[in-house]
Amino acid sequence: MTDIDRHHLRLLEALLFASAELLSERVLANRLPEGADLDGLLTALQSDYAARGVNLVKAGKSWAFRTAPELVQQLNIEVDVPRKLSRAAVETLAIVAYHQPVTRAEIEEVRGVSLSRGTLDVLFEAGWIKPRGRRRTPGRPMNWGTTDAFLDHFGIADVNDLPGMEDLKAAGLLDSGVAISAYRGTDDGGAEPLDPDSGDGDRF
Amino acid sequence: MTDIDRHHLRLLEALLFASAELLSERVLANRLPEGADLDGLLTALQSDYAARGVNLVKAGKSWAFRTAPELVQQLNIEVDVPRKLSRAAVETLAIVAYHQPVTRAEIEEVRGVSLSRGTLDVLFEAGWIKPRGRRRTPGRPMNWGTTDAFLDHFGIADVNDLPGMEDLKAAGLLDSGVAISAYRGTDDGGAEPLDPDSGDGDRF
Amino acid sequence: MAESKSFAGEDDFEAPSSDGAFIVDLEGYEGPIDVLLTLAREKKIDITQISILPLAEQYLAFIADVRRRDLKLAADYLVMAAWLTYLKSRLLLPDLGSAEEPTGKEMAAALAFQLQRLEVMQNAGQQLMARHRLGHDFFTRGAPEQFSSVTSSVYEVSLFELLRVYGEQRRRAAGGVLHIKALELYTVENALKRLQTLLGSTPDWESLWQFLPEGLEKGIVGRSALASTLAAGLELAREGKLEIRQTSLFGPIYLRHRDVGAAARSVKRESDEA
Repeated sequence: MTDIDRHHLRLLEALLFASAELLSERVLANRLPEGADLDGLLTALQSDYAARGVNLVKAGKSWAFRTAPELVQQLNIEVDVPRKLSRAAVETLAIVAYHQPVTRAEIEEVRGVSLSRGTLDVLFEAGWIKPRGRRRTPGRPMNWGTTDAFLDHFGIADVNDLPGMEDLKAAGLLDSGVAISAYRGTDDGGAEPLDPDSGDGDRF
Repeated sequence: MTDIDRHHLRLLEALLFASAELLSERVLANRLPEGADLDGLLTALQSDYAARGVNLVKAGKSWAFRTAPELVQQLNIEVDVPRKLSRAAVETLAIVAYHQPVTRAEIEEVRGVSLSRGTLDVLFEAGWIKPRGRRRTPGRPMNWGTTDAFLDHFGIADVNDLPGMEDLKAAGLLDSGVAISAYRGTDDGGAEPLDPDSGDGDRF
Repeated sequence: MAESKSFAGEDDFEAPSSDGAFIVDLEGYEGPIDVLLTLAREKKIDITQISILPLAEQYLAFIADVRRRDLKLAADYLVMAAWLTYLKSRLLLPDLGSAEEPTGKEMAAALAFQLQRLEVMQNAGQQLMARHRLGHDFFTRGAPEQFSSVTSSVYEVSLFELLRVYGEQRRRAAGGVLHIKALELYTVENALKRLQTLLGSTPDWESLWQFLPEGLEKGIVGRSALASTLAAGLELAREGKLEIRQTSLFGPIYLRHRDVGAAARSVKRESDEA
């Protein structure tokens, strides 16, 4: 490592150490002198701190120093009592995380029930999910995805590192697959007094 | 250094990192497991960080991590606490984002109150809005629109990716009893000029 | 910011009683698929295999039980019941080989897929909540130092805040308008008044169109006026105050006054009351 690199490393370290918030790679690149090898510096810094009480963690395209999770029991730091997330919100968060980008209608299809008002917005307010542009399909529905703050909060470096992601993908459980909605059209509804197609036909 | 010492060092490091204030030696001694050699640990930690971007500094009988002084200048560190944008400014910003290009008079019309001096200035200085030419109407009023810095700050790829009215409603951000507007589909034609969603036909 | 907005995991998901007696309480469920999933777990029914039939029966029994107790049931649950009934019939009847209708096997596979997908997501959600969490298990820098222009602005506003404020602003702006807009629709009360007033001066058959208010815009408001006027006409006909005639299907509708005296009295009473 050259002296210049070492100097860049110190600058990067100071930047990250001073911030409580995540810093995106774009912001870091802007702050470092031109020609600094950000990727290399981040990797070096991360390994410098790997065994320390404070670690450099990655969350998507952002980075931050965080205390090492395994120390928590002995730190006696006052912790927040997390607000309780509703079951619907937990499920929705998981669906957004694993299926992103995902539309509201798709979330509803996976859960098999319509999303009540406030479920998405509580996650949005927490800064865990955000709009991710529109789908290029009829109706141009809004896509939702998770944020770097979500990854940071749960200590995940990258969306692909979500637990079980690989397996779920391989098992085809993250595809839209053939859901029962595919077999709704033929339903003649003779069995039940209630017309199964009353209301939104695209529930399932 | 023994493993126990190393563990104590990590705890000390995490404590100092996570603390909002200087930590006195007395507090540190209380927080560390019994038998920890505080003086030795502090000396070791200080020397670990001596050449880094962040230093462990002592003030009287208290300790804290601080950015290395020679880097402070290069990094342009300010003690400023980020300011809150006034509600009027946030509202104005949102209106510019959704209705752009939009004139001052139109913003006032949407908000229903006149815009106080300085509201547009604040947004302009923050780099979020900019003039977008003049309207070809009497008085040739100035049009305003959002900037790329605006998109950056809010993490949006394109202005058209802002959630539409239906999305806001679905996310619980806009509740309203949908009245006649919900049934307008077939006969509107006369979209209001300030309708943020005019243009993308994804509303109904 | 992140630590003040953190949430606890929901580790106490409502579970059915372990002794096998299914407690009918829809509050605990997140829709029909969730009920099916709970039933499958409860009865150790393998959803990946095609042992869907007993599951369908369980669900139908569950729904019947809920309905027997006269609990209000969301349409979703009934839709699922109808679907499962259909699935049952497809599973029990021999495959007719018709391309039109899905085989029971296909339907069961689709259901199994959906159950499995939801189960996986429910587990993933719980796993997420059980992770080390920022502000709870690990921490940010306690004494951050601020860099100028590290972030692109000195102002703190989140996208959520921006959208929430805009939503509120629109709602405020729309508050009165919605009310006024609702009144744009031509009400049956209006039509009744208008019809009663006009009928006195029209002893001969007149087209329904003649009774519509003038200067109506096209579209929904116009249609509402037409519908309201027809409804008002039917109401008055029921009261014996006018006659309605339509000679052919979709043909024009004509109204005629029936009893001049009665109509006049009615108009008078109306104005007395007003």
